[in-house]
Amino acid sequence: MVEYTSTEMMAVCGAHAVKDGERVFAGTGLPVLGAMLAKVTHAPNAIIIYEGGNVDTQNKDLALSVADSRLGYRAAASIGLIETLGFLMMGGKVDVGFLGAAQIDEFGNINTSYIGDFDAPKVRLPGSGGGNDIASSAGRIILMFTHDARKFVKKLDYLTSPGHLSGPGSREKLGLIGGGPSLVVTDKCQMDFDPDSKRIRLKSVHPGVTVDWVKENVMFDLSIGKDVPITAEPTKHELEKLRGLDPQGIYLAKGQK
Amino acid sequence: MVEYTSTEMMAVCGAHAVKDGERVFAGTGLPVLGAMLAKVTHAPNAIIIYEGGNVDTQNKDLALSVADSRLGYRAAASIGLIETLGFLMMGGKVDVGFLGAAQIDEFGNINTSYIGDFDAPKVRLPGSGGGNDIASSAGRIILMFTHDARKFVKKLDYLTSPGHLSGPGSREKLGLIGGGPSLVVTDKCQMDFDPDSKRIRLKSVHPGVTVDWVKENVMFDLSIGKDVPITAEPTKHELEKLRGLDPQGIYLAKGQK
Amino acid sequence: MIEPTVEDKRITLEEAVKKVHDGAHIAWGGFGYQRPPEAFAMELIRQKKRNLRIYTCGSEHDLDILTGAEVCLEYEVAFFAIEALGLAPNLRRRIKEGKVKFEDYSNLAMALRFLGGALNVPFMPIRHMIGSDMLEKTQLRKDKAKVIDCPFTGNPVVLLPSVQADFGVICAQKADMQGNVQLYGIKGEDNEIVRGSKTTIVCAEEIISNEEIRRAPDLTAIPGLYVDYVVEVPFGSWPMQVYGLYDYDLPHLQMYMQMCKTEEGWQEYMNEWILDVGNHKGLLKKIGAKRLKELRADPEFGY
Amino acid sequence: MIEPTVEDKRITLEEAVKKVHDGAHIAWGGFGYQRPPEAFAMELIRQKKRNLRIYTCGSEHDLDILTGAEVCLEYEVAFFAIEALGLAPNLRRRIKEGKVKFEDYSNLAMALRFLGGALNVPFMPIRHMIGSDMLEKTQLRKDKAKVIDCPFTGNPVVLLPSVQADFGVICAQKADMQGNVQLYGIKGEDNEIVRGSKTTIVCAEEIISNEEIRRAPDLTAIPGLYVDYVVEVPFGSWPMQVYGLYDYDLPHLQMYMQMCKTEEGWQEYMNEWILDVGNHKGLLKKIGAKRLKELRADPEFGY
Repeated sequence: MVEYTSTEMMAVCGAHAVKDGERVFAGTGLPVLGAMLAKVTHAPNAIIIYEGGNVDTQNKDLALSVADSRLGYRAAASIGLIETLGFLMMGGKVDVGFLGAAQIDEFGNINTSYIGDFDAPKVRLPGSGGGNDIASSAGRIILMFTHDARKFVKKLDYLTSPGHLSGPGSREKLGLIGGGPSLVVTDKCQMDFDPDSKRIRLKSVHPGVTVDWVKENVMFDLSIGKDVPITAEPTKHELEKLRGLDPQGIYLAKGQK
Repeated sequence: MVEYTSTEMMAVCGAHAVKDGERVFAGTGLPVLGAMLAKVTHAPNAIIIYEGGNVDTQNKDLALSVADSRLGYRAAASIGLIETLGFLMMGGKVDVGFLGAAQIDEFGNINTSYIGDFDAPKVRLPGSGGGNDIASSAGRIILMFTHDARKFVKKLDYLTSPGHLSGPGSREKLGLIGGGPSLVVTDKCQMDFDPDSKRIRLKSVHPGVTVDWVKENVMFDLSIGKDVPITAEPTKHELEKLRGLDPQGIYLAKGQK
Repeated sequence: MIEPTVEDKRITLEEAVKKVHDGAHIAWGGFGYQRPPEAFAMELIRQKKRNLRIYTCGSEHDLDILTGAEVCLEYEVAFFAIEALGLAPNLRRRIKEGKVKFEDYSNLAMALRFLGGALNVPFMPIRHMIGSDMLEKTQLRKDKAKVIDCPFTGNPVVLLPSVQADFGVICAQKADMQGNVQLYGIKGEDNEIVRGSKTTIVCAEEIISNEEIRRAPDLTAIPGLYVDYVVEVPFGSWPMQVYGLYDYDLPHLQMYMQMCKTEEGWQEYMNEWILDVGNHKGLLKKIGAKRLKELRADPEFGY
Repeated sequence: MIEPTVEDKRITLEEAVKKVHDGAHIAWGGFGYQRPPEAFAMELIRQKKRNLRIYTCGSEHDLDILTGAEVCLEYEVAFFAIEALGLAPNLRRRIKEGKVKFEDYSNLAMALRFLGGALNVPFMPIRHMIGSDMLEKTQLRKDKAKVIDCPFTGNPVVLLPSVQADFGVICAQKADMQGNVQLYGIKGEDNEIVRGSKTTIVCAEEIISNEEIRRAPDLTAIPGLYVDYVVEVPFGSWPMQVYGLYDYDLPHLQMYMQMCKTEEGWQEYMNEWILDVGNHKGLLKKIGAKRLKELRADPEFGY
């Protein structure tokens, strides 16, 4: 049996969600590990774009920032934000965007701005950054964050980036061209969205996690099917490749075994 | 006495209208000769910009086109139209623009598009090109063309580029940031605009040209002062420099002695 | 540690032009004498395309031959003439015949319309064109431009409809087979055209390796992500010029101006220089290696 | 045949910062870890500037020290944190104290606001931000954004007010004394910031000759026409990075995160690393030649 951490599991789930030849917009951290892993395993023709301006990158070393010089190494082009978030993203030329979240609601709407009251917030989070842009226009969105009940809320403290808003048709009405969230990856489970109701639902639980645990750790009614499968474990080949991408354990060191 | 052609006279008048340190937007032909002449005589710090994308040029050879490769030689930057006509021109960063015209009216409005009826024109002229952009936003406009009565019309067949429109205040009302036409140079005379009425008026006649001749060769009532001076002749130094700029006589060969 | 994979988007000029359907709208690259898609225009004529509509800032000999051959008779443009040499002779005749329709914009207006298309927003604001007849007089579009009161300042602002043409066609000095493009010298409106068009075709003077692209990402004007097809076409802008590579063929242009004074002269020109040569290779053979060598740029000057 | 003349726009960092008046609005260059105006921020602190408002897409340590020192407490931004390391510690405290006000936009929204400023149009359209709380919730502006029905399509479009700040401040790898700028690696929103600001200051790692600029016009990202002042500041983005020249100083950033957990720790950091060193030269001396050498980029990789 292979040994792996919860963080490695997340990265591998992220990688599986990328198809060969897709254009992928990845933030730093786990998303880029997932996208890079896809590229060295089943999706060699995936094209990775970073919002700072590096396009179609082949970086050798892992980056701390979406603007990291490491991402300029062997990039096809080094341009700017109007290029990446404007011409490419708003132009409808990106298939998949990876995002994190501090809170999401049952329609996959995202808060990365404020915890508490807007006028006297308990915590000011990083803000939208390119998140709202990516959530608005990427073909589909993959959300990745560690599982915590307080993140799955009935009502967001602040809606930074649009998920499926109030349900079917609401994105289209506002002219948003992206497809919205399609997958949520945590260290405990994967969730997707019902194509009809656009509501989040449990897709699979990671080995060792129960459906009940997930149910208890989501603050809204989670749609759960009869037979929830267990997430496939990372293969030995995937783990080797993944660890090769982060030999110093910058991101991978964080997970639990 | 120095010998010079009517075309040389026009180029020198154009040069005199450029002050040192100004940012000059020049079309090909006489305007660029005028701007270049200014730069090698009294205005060494004039900065010349061509709409194709070359900025702050120091070209060695004369260009046929505003996009001519010759203009790229030792340019400070080679960019594009959004740069030159957008960021620089509409951005309000250009002091002087040179334009030609097929027709102008008494407020200096310009036609470079159609002669005759718009729906069945006798002649389709080149169109606006960057003319409308330059006329809208340059600090002031210098118009240069050979004198022909049919060019000074009471009513334009088509208004391509705004002069002073219908008089004082009409540019401001539309939000145009440029100052509009300030000088007209022909091979017969110079005209400027009354600061109060914004109407064209005779400024000087070139040596050998009478005020009456000009009056007869303008199809509207031209404002003429009591004592119309005679345009100063080009100096020997100016002519030497000018001929050095166009040694093959590409533009200068056209004028009459 | 990531294996490079390079998609091959190269096709021939004939194949590229075959993709353009009759009635297609084309955003047309190059500016004035610089990098116009001349070889592409000539192949459009050979393949007898019809009813095209072309969007561009300003173009010259290339558009005039398309007008003469009646390949394209609808233009949304800012400038149409042969700079320094005179009015476009075929256009002049076709206008008299009542065959050509124009939608006139300024150069900046066209460039902003391409920028709006690239950004995928429906319009772009401009402070120009207002006060001119261009706003009101229209031949092709119901929605040429709209003037609104700015919701921030209260002042009038002109909104221009963005352009997302069926095809975007440009010429470039260098591209790799994946469509990463290096442009040298002025860029005109080509960067915006490629980013905003539905299908994009790059005619490259030279195909370079993906390695060469990746060694200098700062030189990539257009990432391959925007490019559908790459066509290797040396001297693809002849008789016009390409900065750094070759100069315009002034005697040829002067001959063109002379011949096209009459319809017969134009027909003769078209037969001799476009149809009878068969294809672009045949054209280069007709021009002759000696003449092409004379036109080659001095690397120090770029022309 | 035309004599080159080169205006000298160079001033010292102290002089440049002196030009910034209390209450000034500044468009702030750099993006994330890349080319932020760190030395400029530190000098703003030394000169005890107050009541600034900063406009930028995303910035990190530089904004956090300005917030800690209460030089700037008003931000129109998209992102404010220390990527990969955590939330911005001084910001966190100042927010709790109720001292900071934000106007939140997305990254593209801020970049387009700068583009609108550069084009000198009052607004820019965007298809993003709609449906989010960013449109409605506001702390600084009455006119944060407007939603109109597109006069061409009938669909809703968000209009963003353009930014033309009093000052635009960026860091660059190379500039000549006339202000012609070469940028290497990602450009973030710097090109737009410089073109749209009323007074612009470029902090250049290296001053190169006008000759070098004119030998490669294709490499000029920003013509000197837009630039008012040029300041030579080697390691001007330390402890962040400049592509091609030096890497970020990760241990320093980690120490910063640690120290700034408390107000006392921040005060200590400010005294030690910003005030007591006296000026940028003093800072470089404190960091030490050995450490600076370690941070120098490998030319093959750029970091």
